[in-house]
Amino acid sequence: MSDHHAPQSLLSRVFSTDHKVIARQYLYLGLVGLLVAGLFALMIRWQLAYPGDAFPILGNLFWGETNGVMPPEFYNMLFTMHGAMMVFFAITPIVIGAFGNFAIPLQLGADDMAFPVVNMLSFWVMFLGAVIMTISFFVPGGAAGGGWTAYPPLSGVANYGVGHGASLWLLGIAFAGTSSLLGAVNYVVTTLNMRCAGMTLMRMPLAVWGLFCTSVLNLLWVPVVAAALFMMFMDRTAGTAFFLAGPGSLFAEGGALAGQSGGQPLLFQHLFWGFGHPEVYILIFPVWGLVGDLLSTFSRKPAFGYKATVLSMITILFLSQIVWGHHMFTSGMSPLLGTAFTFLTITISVPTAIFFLNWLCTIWRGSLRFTPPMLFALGVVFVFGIGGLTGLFLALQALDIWLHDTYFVVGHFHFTLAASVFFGTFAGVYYWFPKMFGKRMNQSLGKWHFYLSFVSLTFVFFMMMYIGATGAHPRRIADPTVYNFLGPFQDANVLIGWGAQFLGVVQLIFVWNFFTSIRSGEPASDNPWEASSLEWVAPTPPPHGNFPVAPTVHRGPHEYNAPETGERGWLTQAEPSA
Amino acid sequence: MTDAAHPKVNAISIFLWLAVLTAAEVGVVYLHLSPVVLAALLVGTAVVKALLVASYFMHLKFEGKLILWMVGGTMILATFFLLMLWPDIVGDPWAWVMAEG
Amino acid sequence: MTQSSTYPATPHGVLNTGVNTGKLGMWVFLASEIMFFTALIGSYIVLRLGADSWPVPGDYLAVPVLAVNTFVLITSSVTMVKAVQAFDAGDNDRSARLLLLTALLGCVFLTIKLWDYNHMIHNEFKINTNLLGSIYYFLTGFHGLHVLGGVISLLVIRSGVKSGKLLGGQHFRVEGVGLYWHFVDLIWIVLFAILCLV
Amino acid sequence: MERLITINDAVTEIDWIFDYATILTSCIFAVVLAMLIGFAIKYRERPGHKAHYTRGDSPAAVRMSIVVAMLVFFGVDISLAYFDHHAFLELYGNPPSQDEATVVDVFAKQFEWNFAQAGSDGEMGTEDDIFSINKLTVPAGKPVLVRMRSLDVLHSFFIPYTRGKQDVLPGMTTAFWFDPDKTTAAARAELDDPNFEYEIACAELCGLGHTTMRGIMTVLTPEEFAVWEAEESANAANFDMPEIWWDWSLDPADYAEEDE
Repeated sequence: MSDHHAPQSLLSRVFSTDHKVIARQYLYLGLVGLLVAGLFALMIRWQLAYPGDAFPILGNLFWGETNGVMPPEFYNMLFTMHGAMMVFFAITPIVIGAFGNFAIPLQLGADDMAFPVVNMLSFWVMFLGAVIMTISFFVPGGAAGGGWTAYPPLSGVANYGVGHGASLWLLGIAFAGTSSLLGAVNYVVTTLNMRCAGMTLMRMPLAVWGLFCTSVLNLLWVPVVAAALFMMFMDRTAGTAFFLAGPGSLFAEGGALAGQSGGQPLLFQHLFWGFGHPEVYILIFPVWGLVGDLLSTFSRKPAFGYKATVLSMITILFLSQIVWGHHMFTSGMSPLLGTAFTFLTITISVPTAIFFLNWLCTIWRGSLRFTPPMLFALGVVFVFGIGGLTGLFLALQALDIWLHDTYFVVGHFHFTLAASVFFGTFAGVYYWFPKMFGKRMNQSLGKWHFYLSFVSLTFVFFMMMYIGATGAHPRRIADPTVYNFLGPFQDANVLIGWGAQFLGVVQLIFVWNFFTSIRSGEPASDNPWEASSLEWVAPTPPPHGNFPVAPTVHRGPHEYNAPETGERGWLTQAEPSA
Repeated sequence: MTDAAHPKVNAISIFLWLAVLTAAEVGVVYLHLSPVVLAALLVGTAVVKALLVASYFMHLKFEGKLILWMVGGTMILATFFLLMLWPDIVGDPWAWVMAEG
Repeated sequence: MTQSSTYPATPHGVLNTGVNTGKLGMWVFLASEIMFFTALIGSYIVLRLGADSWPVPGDYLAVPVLAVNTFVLITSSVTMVKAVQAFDAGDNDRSARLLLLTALLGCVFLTIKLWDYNHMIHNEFKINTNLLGSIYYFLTGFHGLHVLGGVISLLVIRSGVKSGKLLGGQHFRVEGVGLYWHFVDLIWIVLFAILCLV
Repeated sequence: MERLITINDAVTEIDWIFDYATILTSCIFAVVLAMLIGFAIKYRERPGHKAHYTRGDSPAAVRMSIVVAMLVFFGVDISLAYFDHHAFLELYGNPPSQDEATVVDVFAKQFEWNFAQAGSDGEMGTEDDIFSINKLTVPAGKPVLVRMRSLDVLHSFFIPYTRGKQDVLPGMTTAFWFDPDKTTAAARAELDDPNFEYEIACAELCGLGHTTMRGIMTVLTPEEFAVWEAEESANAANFDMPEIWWDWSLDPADYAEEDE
């Protein structure tokens, strides 16, 4: 362990093993990823709103030969990188990397992660992945263009129209996966073994429970997708054919797959979605935990049914690993399996309903403080309500055969994944900013940021679901005007386009607020939100080693307005009752 | 440390068992049995050897419930995952439609 | 012994679960490795049973060489167990010697494998000749990488044991690298039986 | 904008399930929204109002959770799954047999649909087979069985009016079937849009031309179809596509043994 009192050399500061420094590094990487992937989203929506016309600025910059009109392979690259960078290089670094690294040791009363060096490695492997992804843009043929799901044979063969960037893309995602794996080992062992005196499993804040479930899923399923990605990398470069199939003529001399012998494309889909569905739960679990904590903290009353919420989370932890087939109802998977996966998938709505009900009962008869974290937490309750309920449509086999690969699916997962995790990210940043940076963010700017984002985001994603369900608007098409049956829905695309641009501009409020507060926000007290979990017991910003005096925990994480708290109405977990 | 010092594991006897089983495996291959019987025998010996290494060399026999549950749970999850792969990759999921004659 | 810590207040390793933090970490990592090799070996099993025809491995692979390799890896497992027992008994020098022997056996395994690779590539059995080739090179390649990782960590731990620098905190590392090494041996046992013989 | 028309009445069951699920989830969401907004307003922080301390682990709370869980599971999940499974069996449960259906062999390639139909002799693989690109003509009244394979990448055969789609894979024959009852002319009359066409789209990303993989399906009355078929198979276009129809077994018997 590095010596703490000697002046820290630049190297030990950059490659620091302090979980708080690593949390900030993840936060910055994640925000950059969020910004870049967000820009891609704006470009996608602009292209769909005005498919035929020249693209405003980039048009004559890049595509002189088609006088400014965006070529379809660039559009494919746009939504591929939008999806991949959002999932692996924006949400994962912030929600799991930054919040996990910052909150777990502090909320458990530990001094650092179980394996600090492995923790540092996990960030720099993710950074390496990000570098590889950036390089993949400038490789001949451009970045990957086969969708973030990279189905073979399109993404599995070099000359099927997807650029050489796809090989680098596979490595970039494999690196990001390895980084999540290293982080997950750390989170699980720290949560199990590094809790301070008195901190039993049932006294841990819900955020730590969420991150624990995330890490278990990461641990088990990231290696599976890493194996699939390496196999596809070999298909693209070394001439193997794990996932490539086709007629004999293809494999004969001169054929596109000359010299290879057939594998099965469905195998990749099973391996990918075997990881894919747990992945979407990996991204939402920390937000579920955080929202449970925030609703309780800002309603000044304990989380309703703590044990029931934890039990539902663990049930979902198991169920989420056996339902991946609902992504593949129309993919050639046998209909018998489809029916089995339908019945498995609908059972997930029961534990989800339970902890969702507990959220609502938490704010029932509370005394609500509408600070930005609370507003974003309530926002998550709203958008995840819509997202969760629309998931029921897609779990059903016959209905999914109609709705699959339409904008209804895009609307659904943007509600559950983009909207809920987007609000969860900002709830966490606004909540932990005082403790992380020692300064307060401007609260009214935070509220404006919430209201404007909430309105535009709900409008944009709801419209997506509308055109998907009513007009069967296929997904991932560059120019909707090709099909006559989409004619009446083109002005809906224009509305969504402008809504998305507005949503993008509104985020500048946060960027401004974030950076000005870091430089010149007024100093924050140790416990600005009067919360009771252990990170608010540590000084602001917490020194290396976090707690000058080892905390001992006396009560559950949300004992607000308990009889023992007397007049002040709250006691931190570490304060013995009077 | 609350971890009890590990009871003495007789490494040599375990090694002998492993060596004998490996020799048997290689020997069985040259007996030209039917593929299914050969596969069953080989998978059987592989499982036995794996259990030997896991329980004695990796002290799984002397570990607490937490680690046993972790490893056991992962193995169950792995077998479930492969079984669900079976109908699509091993069988032809759409043959029943073509056979409608 | 609880891991002594250089941090001011909180003891680094408060053992809530009674399992040593390093051991828990290694077993959690091995759980993810199990899932990794499940994906690899599982894909092989499923692809093979789904394929119409499958070449007899005996024609392409040198089974006797692989059998020798299996013996090499099993003996390295034994020396590993002995090394851990020696370290527990406090005999650092003997443990360091045994760790070196295990690492050397690992290197022998790798050299035999590389020799086997280029022998096969020499007579036209490359990674893209057929699905058996792709799977064989891919699976044994990844296993080889894991063996290489094991050899490097063995040497690193050995230098720690030799110089007696292993503080209380890192006491578990010898057993940790032992667990990893036995796991890699276990995977080879499964691979040898399923891939090379049947 | 109301929903696209359907090609037959059986498929409207999918629309019915969608509406049923919409109503069900909207009711639940209305309750959730009422609770969310109501509690936010009623229990906002104001002087003299203190939060009510409850951990929510009283037997009453547990009972409520179980009741809600049962309500959600049986009321929503099982009812939706029941109707959905019923619709699935009815629409996709039993494929039409090849002799009583119009068999169409689709061969998807990067960025076009190749259709092949047995000519007037009803035998596939004879000279009078009808090949066409991006143009499918089928008789109304008889079920259509579409057997699909792809030469290169994944595609997805999607006719929005049949409320269904099916991916087309290289190396595996997938099938999709529907009953075209409404002819193109009838559809035009119903929508009084003279140049309405049943469009075929590709729903699985297949590369640069994924957007342009558009096909037209024309549904004729049986008589018109017979005339069309006779005329087409008379001068069967000498499509030089023999190499595409590689080892595609057309005889159901081959698939039969594989079955048991």
